[in-house]
Amino acid sequence: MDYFDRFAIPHPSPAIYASMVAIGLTVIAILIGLTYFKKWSYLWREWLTTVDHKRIGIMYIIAALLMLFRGGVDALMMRAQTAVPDNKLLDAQHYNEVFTTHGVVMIIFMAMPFIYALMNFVVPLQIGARDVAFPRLNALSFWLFFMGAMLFNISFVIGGSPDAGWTSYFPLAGNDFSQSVGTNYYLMSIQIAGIGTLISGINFVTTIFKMRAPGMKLMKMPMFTWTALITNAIVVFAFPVLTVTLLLGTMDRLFGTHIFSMTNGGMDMLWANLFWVWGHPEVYILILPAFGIYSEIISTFSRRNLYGYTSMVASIVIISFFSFLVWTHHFYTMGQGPLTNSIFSITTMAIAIPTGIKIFNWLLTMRKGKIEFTVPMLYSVGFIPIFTIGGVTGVMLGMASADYQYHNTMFLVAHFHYTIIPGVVFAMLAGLTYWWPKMFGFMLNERIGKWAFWFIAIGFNVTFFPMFFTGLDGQARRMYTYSEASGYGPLNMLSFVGAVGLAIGFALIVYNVYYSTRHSSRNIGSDPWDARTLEWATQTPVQSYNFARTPHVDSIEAFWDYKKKGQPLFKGSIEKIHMPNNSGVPFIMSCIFFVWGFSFIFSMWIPAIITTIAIFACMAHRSFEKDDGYYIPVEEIEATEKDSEVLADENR
Amino acid sequence: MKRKLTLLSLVIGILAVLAGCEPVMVLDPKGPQAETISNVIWISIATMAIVVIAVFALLVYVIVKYRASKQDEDYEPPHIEGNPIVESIIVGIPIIIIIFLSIVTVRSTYEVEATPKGYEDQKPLVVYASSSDWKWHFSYPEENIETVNYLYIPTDRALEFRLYSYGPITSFWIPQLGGQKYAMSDMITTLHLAADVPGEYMGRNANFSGKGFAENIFHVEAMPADEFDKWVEEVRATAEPLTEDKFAELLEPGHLGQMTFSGTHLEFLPPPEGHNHGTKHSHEGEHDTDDAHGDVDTDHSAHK
Amino acid sequence: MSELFPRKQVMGFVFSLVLTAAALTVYFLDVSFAVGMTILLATAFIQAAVQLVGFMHAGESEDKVAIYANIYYGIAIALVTIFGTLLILVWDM
Amino acid sequence: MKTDNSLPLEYGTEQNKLNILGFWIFLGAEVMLFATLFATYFTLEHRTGSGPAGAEIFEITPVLIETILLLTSSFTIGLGVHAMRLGRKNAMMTFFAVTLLLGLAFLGVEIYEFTHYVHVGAGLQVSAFTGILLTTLGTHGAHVTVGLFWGLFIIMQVKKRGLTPETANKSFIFSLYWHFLDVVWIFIFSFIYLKGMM
Repeated sequence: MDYFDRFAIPHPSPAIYASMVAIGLTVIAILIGLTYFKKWSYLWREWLTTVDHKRIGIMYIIAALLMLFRGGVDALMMRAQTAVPDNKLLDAQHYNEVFTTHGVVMIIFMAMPFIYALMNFVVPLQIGARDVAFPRLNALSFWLFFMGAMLFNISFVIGGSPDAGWTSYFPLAGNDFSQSVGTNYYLMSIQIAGIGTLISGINFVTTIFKMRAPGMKLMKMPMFTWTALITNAIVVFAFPVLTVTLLLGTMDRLFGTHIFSMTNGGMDMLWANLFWVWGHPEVYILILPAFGIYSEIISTFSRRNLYGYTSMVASIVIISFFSFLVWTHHFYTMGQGPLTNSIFSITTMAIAIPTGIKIFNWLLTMRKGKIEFTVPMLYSVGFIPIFTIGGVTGVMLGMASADYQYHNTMFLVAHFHYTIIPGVVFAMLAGLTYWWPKMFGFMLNERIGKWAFWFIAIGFNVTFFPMFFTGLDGQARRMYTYSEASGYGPLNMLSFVGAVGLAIGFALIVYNVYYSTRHSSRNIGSDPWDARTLEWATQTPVQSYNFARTPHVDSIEAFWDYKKKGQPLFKGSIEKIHMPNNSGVPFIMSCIFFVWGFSFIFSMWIPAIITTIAIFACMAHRSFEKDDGYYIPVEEIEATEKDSEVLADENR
Repeated sequence: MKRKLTLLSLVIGILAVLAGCEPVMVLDPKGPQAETISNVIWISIATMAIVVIAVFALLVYVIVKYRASKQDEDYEPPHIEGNPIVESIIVGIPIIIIIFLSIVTVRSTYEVEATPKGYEDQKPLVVYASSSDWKWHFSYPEENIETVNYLYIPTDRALEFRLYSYGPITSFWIPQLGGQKYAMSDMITTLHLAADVPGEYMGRNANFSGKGFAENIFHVEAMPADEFDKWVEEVRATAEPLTEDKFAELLEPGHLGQMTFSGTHLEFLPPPEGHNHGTKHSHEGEHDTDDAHGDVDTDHSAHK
Repeated sequence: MSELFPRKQVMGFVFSLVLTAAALTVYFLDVSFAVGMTILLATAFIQAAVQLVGFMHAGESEDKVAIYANIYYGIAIALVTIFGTLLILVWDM
Repeated sequence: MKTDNSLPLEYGTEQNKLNILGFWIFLGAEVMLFATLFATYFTLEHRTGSGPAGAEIFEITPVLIETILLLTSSFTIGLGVHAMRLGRKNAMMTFFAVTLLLGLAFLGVEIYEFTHYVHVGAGLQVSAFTGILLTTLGTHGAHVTVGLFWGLFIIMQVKKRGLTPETANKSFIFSLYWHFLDVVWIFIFSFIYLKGMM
């Protein structure tokens, strides 16, 4: 029986038992539902084994939204606990677990899949490609991320969640101070998801370098594709650092090495250093695709071309390099000398320059435009002032001397939410609404969408603006409670009220999906927003081969010029199209990875060895496999395209 | 409509300040270091306000003037690639702002990392502040006394805190006297502070360190030098001595109230002086500090 | 492409051996730390370049620019990471 | 699949070109992986706790043998690719096999080296220095081990399927991997061993 004790929750509470039951019931309901409606083979054929970038993108969206709500519930619990002084809603241990999982889930399992969702769906369409460079690897990336996320989430019912913060600083996260398996979950699940992300990075860089439509030179790429390229380049060089950091952490926790320990020469500062060598570029991995999305949306709904295209490109390239030069600003107070701090202060503030260029370019794009306030545009316009506040407080935090006072306080918490929420969440909601018709063939309701936007925008400000003040008043972050005498009560209550507003906003988005699925018109043509880039030149819903004929590009806004100036876009006749076969291997291999991670978490060495061998067996299988894909014959393409052209013409 | 948002932020801001009724701690400095930082913060707020106002004004202008509902049905927005002059302005002005702020930052960073201005000529009071789960131990080597969870300091005298930890990384922070600094297990970090005004201040560990983190607070009292000396005398005369066993007991995880001892733990449990604790190699001069474990090396700051 | 004798490979191999021998001088001769490090940095990076260009044919395909950009970027970031880490944790601590 | 005959076989199809560029980008990621290990190693190099320092445990002979083995294997796989481009399947397979044998010998010496370290009290758990030393060497060694299996599979495929655009592509990519491991070893040799013994 002792063997099974390790799987028990170290700090049980009624809430956890209730969620265990809820999770169990949901799983059973899904299984029964799938069996009853005989959907198993559909699920396997069309989704679990798919290598189609569009379907993978949609699966990323579903996973990201699920995680958004998981992380959101964590957030609500935190704000509820700190709403009043000396609150007893959560105890310290539980609160520590909640803010740790909130951070990890939101960054690694919500923001990352969300950007990959949109990149997956949009990038190949925007560059006029049939798919990504390595479709099979793309499926593997998704499933590795998914299994990593699932592994992280079961920590909550088996063995206990991590409780050392999302930064997981050693020695607090070491065996001495964190005896439960929580941190093992952190290390293994992020490792698995991180490998998936690294593979995606390689995949997309190759795709964008090699698979652009004829004529689309680098400087004729749409801005979202540019940001995707740069983002993935950062991924390629930043994620190996995370891999090594997590590996070293795992060695310390499971194999007794002394890399980050307090004795035998170990160095706790090294974890902080390595973590942020990855961690800061990660911030730009999240924000750059958002910049790309805003560029597309602002340009579309201002009915103007993007102002200063060249300087926009230059600024993201500069940001990508600088993102690797600033990591020290996360620990100015660690004791290094003023020389180091001064150098990194200057590099940190310097990043504000290219970012500022982007803000002004968007404003100049709207100038002389004809601005339509659709939901995506509302998010984009709302992003500018909020992100500006986030940006300028970022410059303030970048000043080393002043950071000695901001560090570890609610001021910092306010700052990074002021950058990440408009920078990622707004962008993802904007992008989702914008590309939704391309994905699903109908539009989301504008009225509900606008209500949701206002709830989110106002709720967000009410939640996070007060934190600037409590931070300056000495409220440290990650405190599960505070005394009444401290005077933090009223402002924290205000934050809680704002958080409820945010929750209502997100609930409205869910309702909007439900409402629009039932009531929206399906007859929207292929280009409902009158947009400018190539993804709108295909038919809706997009066929598996994306483009019947490969587009030929002569300008930055080839599709716009095709619509307005009659510039030819599709040349030549329809030819047979080569497509990759579906494969179950990525899914199966990721399932093995799940067991592999689980075995390591609980130090179960026999299954760990077996699964390691099984993973390599999958790779060997792939090496020997002969898979040449298949061809779609011309007649079939012509049959599908006939309907679409009629539909497209009606709309123009 | 964006104005609504701006207005809202303003209203919240005003409310927040009113709710506080008194200035927030960081901007209510009681010592030279905190004052330096507070000035830097005000300079940065003022500078950044220019950026914020410029962006907000431009934004309001474009969304009011160029919204579709205000334009002709057949208005066709022009195609503009960009303009070198405009683009050099939006690059140039931020560069100037960043250069200005860089100068401010570098100067103030060197300032807060050194003995406070105006106190350079006097010998600082050295206090070893060490954290354990979840309390603070303050050792006064020269006075030969030690306290737990409270800190008495003389005003108008430079203070030199030597920080280290018996557990996870913590961060020693007295917002009204100056910035924070980490305390770690394998090396000592130094923090220079001073108090100008007598009074009671809040001090805390600002870096998350586990279950008892929220209550990891200490009480700071600054008093004139003669009162401080009197207190030291009194402690020496009345407090029980700190023994090795007693200290081991104090290190157990948990919370404690305020305690006072004569003698310090530095004698039997030397702090991790020197920069590379637990190493064999000897680089220029670090070796002597490594060996000086038994005694308190007050010249240590010279190494910084 | 059609020449039978692998001239490039043989030259690269000989060159590698020479560079390895040169690097070994820091072990067999009594050199100062600075001189030793200079020798090692020079021999290591030249050898890496020989492998990259001579053996790995980095510059032969149409994607030459992308490949070199990728390698240079990687090396630049790698050096920043290594020296930045040393600056923070060793030299300026 | 269309095959372009003006280029070497391994570049013959579009997918082949994608594979080669993709692998180069993967190698860029590997550069960062090893750079992080090196950064950690240099930081912890002198933090030996109560364990031995590098100079006390490193031995020049096995290290030199490993270096020569790996350098030679890098040469032979270069010859293998050369033979492949001349269309000489058997010569190519022989060179690949020799490469793998040299790799196997390298691994053998490395295993000897590891047991030696453990023997002289420099095991994984002794100090920060020994921990990161063995992790760094172990990561490289693991790469070589994976390479051995991979190379073996490729030889088998070439034997069975002949030199097609697909197998040539795989062989060429494997050669890139192997050369890269040699480059990493050069840095380990220079900055871990020689610097440590200097």
